[in-house]
Amino acid sequence: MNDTSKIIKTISAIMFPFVTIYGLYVIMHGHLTPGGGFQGGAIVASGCALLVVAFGSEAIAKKVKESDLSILESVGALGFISLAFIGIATTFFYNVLAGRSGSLFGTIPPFGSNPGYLNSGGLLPLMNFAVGTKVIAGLFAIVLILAIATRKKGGRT
Amino acid sequence: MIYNIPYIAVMLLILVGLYAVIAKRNIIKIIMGISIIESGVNLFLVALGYREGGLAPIFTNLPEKTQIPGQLVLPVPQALTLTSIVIGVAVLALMLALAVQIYKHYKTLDVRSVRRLKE
Amino acid sequence: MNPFTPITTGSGFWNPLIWIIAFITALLLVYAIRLFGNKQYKKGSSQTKPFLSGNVAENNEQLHVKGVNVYWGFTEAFKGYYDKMKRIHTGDTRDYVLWFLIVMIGLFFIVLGVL
Amino acid sequence: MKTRTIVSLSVLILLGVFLIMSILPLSNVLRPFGDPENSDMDDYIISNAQNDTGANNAVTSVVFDYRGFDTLGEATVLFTAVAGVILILRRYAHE
Amino acid sequence: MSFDVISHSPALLIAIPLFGAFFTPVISRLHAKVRDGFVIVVIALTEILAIFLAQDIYTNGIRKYVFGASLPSLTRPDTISIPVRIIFEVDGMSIFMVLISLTIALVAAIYSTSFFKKEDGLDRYYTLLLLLTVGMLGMELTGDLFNFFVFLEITSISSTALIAFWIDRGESLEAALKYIIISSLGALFVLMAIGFLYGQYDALNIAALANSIQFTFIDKIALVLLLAALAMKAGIAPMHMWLPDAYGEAPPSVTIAIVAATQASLYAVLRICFTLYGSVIGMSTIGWLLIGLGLLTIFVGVTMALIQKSLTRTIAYAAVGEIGYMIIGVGTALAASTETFASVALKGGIFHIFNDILDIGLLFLVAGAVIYATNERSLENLGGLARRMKYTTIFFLIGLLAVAGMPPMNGFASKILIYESTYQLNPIISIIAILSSILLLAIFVKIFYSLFLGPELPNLKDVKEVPTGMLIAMSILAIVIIIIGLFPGYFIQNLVEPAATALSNPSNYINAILGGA
Repeated sequence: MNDTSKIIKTISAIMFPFVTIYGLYVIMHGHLTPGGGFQGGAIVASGCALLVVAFGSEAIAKKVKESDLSILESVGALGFISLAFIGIATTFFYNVLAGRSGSLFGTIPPFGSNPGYLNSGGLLPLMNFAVGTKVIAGLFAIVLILAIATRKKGGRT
Repeated sequence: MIYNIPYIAVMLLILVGLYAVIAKRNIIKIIMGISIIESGVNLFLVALGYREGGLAPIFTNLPEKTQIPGQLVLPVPQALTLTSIVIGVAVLALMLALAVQIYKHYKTLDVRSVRRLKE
Repeated sequence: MNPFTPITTGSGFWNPLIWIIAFITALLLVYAIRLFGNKQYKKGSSQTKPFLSGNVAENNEQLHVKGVNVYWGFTEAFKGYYDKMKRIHTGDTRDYVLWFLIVMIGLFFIVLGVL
Repeated sequence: MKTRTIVSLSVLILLGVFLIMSILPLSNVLRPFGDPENSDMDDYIISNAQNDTGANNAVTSVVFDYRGFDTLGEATVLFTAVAGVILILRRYAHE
Repeated sequence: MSFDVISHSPALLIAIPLFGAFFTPVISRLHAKVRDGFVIVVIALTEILAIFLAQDIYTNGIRKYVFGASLPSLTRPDTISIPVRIIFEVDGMSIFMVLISLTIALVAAIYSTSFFKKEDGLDRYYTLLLLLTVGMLGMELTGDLFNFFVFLEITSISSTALIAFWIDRGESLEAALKYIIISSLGALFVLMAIGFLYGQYDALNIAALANSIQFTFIDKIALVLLLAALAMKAGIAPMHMWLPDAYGEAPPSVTIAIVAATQASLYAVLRICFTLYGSVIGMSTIGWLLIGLGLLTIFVGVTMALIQKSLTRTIAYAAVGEIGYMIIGVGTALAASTETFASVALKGGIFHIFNDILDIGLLFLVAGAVIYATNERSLENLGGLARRMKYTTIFFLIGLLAVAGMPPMNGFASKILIYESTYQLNPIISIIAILSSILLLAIFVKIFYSLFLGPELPNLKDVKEVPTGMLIAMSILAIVIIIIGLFPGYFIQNLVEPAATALSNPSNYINAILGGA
């Protein structure tokens, strides 16, 4: 079934870590630079899609179970909604961490242009991570399942 | 008039997409048509928020003399577009999954044959 | 609050309680009339058999008129209308979209023209 | 089939006319491109985003703070789509 | 700071089922029974919360919830006149719809637990059912246009996946594809209209938009786009064609949830006509437009129901017809905005939303019971089921009388309000409505006859009554139908009246957001 050449496989295998790290960078710096959980998650998921294209869906499906992906997605979604729940004492989605200097991500950056401080943004970076996890798992699951479903000739309906 | 060219492009994109939806017979092409309409609408949203000569509303390493808020483009349309893109991906994935299954059952993707339900 | 409040419609009212009382009265009346004629009903005679234009019914299952055929006369009378409706309901996805767009254009004409 | 073509064409043309109409006379109605007149909400967000949310990226602060609930909805949409795709293609998912 | 549940309940109404939906894939790993119980408990909990919130709203007025603000009621910062954050605004109409949706979702969940036995993919099914509930609730609670669009998409995506649940039937997949194509197209037009409105007023909040709207050319275009798309999603003729496909092919437990989702779209139509454009719209034109569409819907739905060969599809066309009744009720209220009977018509229309979903829902559940017992949905192959399925027969009889508007069922109570008020506007409307109702009775008598009466058919000798869970779900609906039928005045005063008041006074809705923090 899988008939991609050795070059494609090797290059994809080399590229994959870089793509993943770039995606994680975009997720992590979502509150400072263009990007965020969705964008970074999509980058990582496209790296995974690259692997699916290069190595074939069956080989990937042996390594990664769809059910594990959906659990991971649930975890990301639950993390996001829990982060939203943290503020419920004030309101749902209230950003509790922002403005508490000393706490994690608590710093308020100076108004206007600044070089960007990683330790700012309150709950936003955490939410970016939760959404990133969710998007990676979700998009990868979609790509994987569509790849398996379209690959199989004849197949059961 | 000349300043409205992005909006005209939006409307043309929507019309092209609608043409694909009503005139094409292949289900995949219809799905592509919907994707094109969606791109048009997203472009419309982004175009609404543009300020001439504006910069991205991100303060990291912004040039020092930028007027705030007068010289930054509007952030809300961008956030809306982001949401709408993700929704578009979700709809697209679902439609493609349905197309795959329909092909297994009907052995065709011609929309004129996929009509067991009528009257 | 009184749960038995009637609905007033501006030109009349509706109270289910009164209706139920009237219904039970009518039911009793019907039962009385039925009792009245029950004496002449003879079991086992041809009175109890279904009448099928004089034909003999062979077995019970054939007596069942299928749901599809119940209003045959009605659909036959409105054949022209139903043929048209069947032609409109093509089942083609693109036609669904077309109808949507046609209604939208109609609304454009009405709303932009009149309001 | 002939009527269908005529109807589709006229629908497309009419809709095109209406949509183009909606943006041509709009120099005083809709924002002309690149010159939004009415931008109170966005100006407020740009000026206060850093202070309210502590994030440098105003778009991120809109996405996750001011309109965070939309993002929850968006995450839900993706979750729904994944669940839907797995449901529809479930015969392949478990192999 | 003490935690006040009621003041947070608009958010919790979304958060609890959403949390449940995210948790369902995890909890499904334990046991199927645990999962079923979990889903029912989550929906029941939400419903209890909604009832408390409803009581609060009926006594204290509109309740609003600002996401992420430092106070739930702090609608806008001091320096700006437009709300910046997303606001949930719950008034009498919203909570009325929320109660309907949650009741139906609960019934659907109870029914599903015994309806599905051998099918796989049930984990996803329950997740999507909860998500569908979330979508409906969000559409009904939100006070923000873009947020409304997001929930609209959640609703349509989850309904699509649920319609296609029986993936071994090509027809289900076909219906799902048609539904997603047409509904995503509609949603895109809604998004475009939101863009038009945002571009002019730089606001997304419904109350803020309603306050500053001027009915310019662009506003009219946005109105057309919104009305057309949402009317299509509500199933108004001649854009109803997706509806029989979807209703007829989805599993019946899903169908009733989708009926509720359709009515959430209808709610959006009402919200747009009465609140968003409430102060500027030329009421009577839109009113007559709705009356015309409503009459067409009734006529097409009822006449097409007569010639259907499939049980579920017949009920689906009847559902199309029933939507028409609500539309003419509401249309009459708009067309005769100053007359006294306008409020009667509005009450009738709103009351009929509730009654319709109960009646049509009960009929769909009975159809599901028939499909469960016989594995057959064509009217040609069914007959004599009353001998084997006593309770189901009784439930069908109740649903039949209710949907045809026979006294003393609930359908009559709302239909009489619609008939009498439309008669005062124009007698012809009322006459067509009554005639169609009679035709509806004829259709269901036909189904009753061909399904339950007559001799036992040879292929249906070993049919058994359906399991208890399904009977419980059907009996909930049947009991509610009879109670509403017997005490309609009570329900109108306590549920419908606040909803009608909320709709006909858009200024209250606006002032709750803009009139001071």
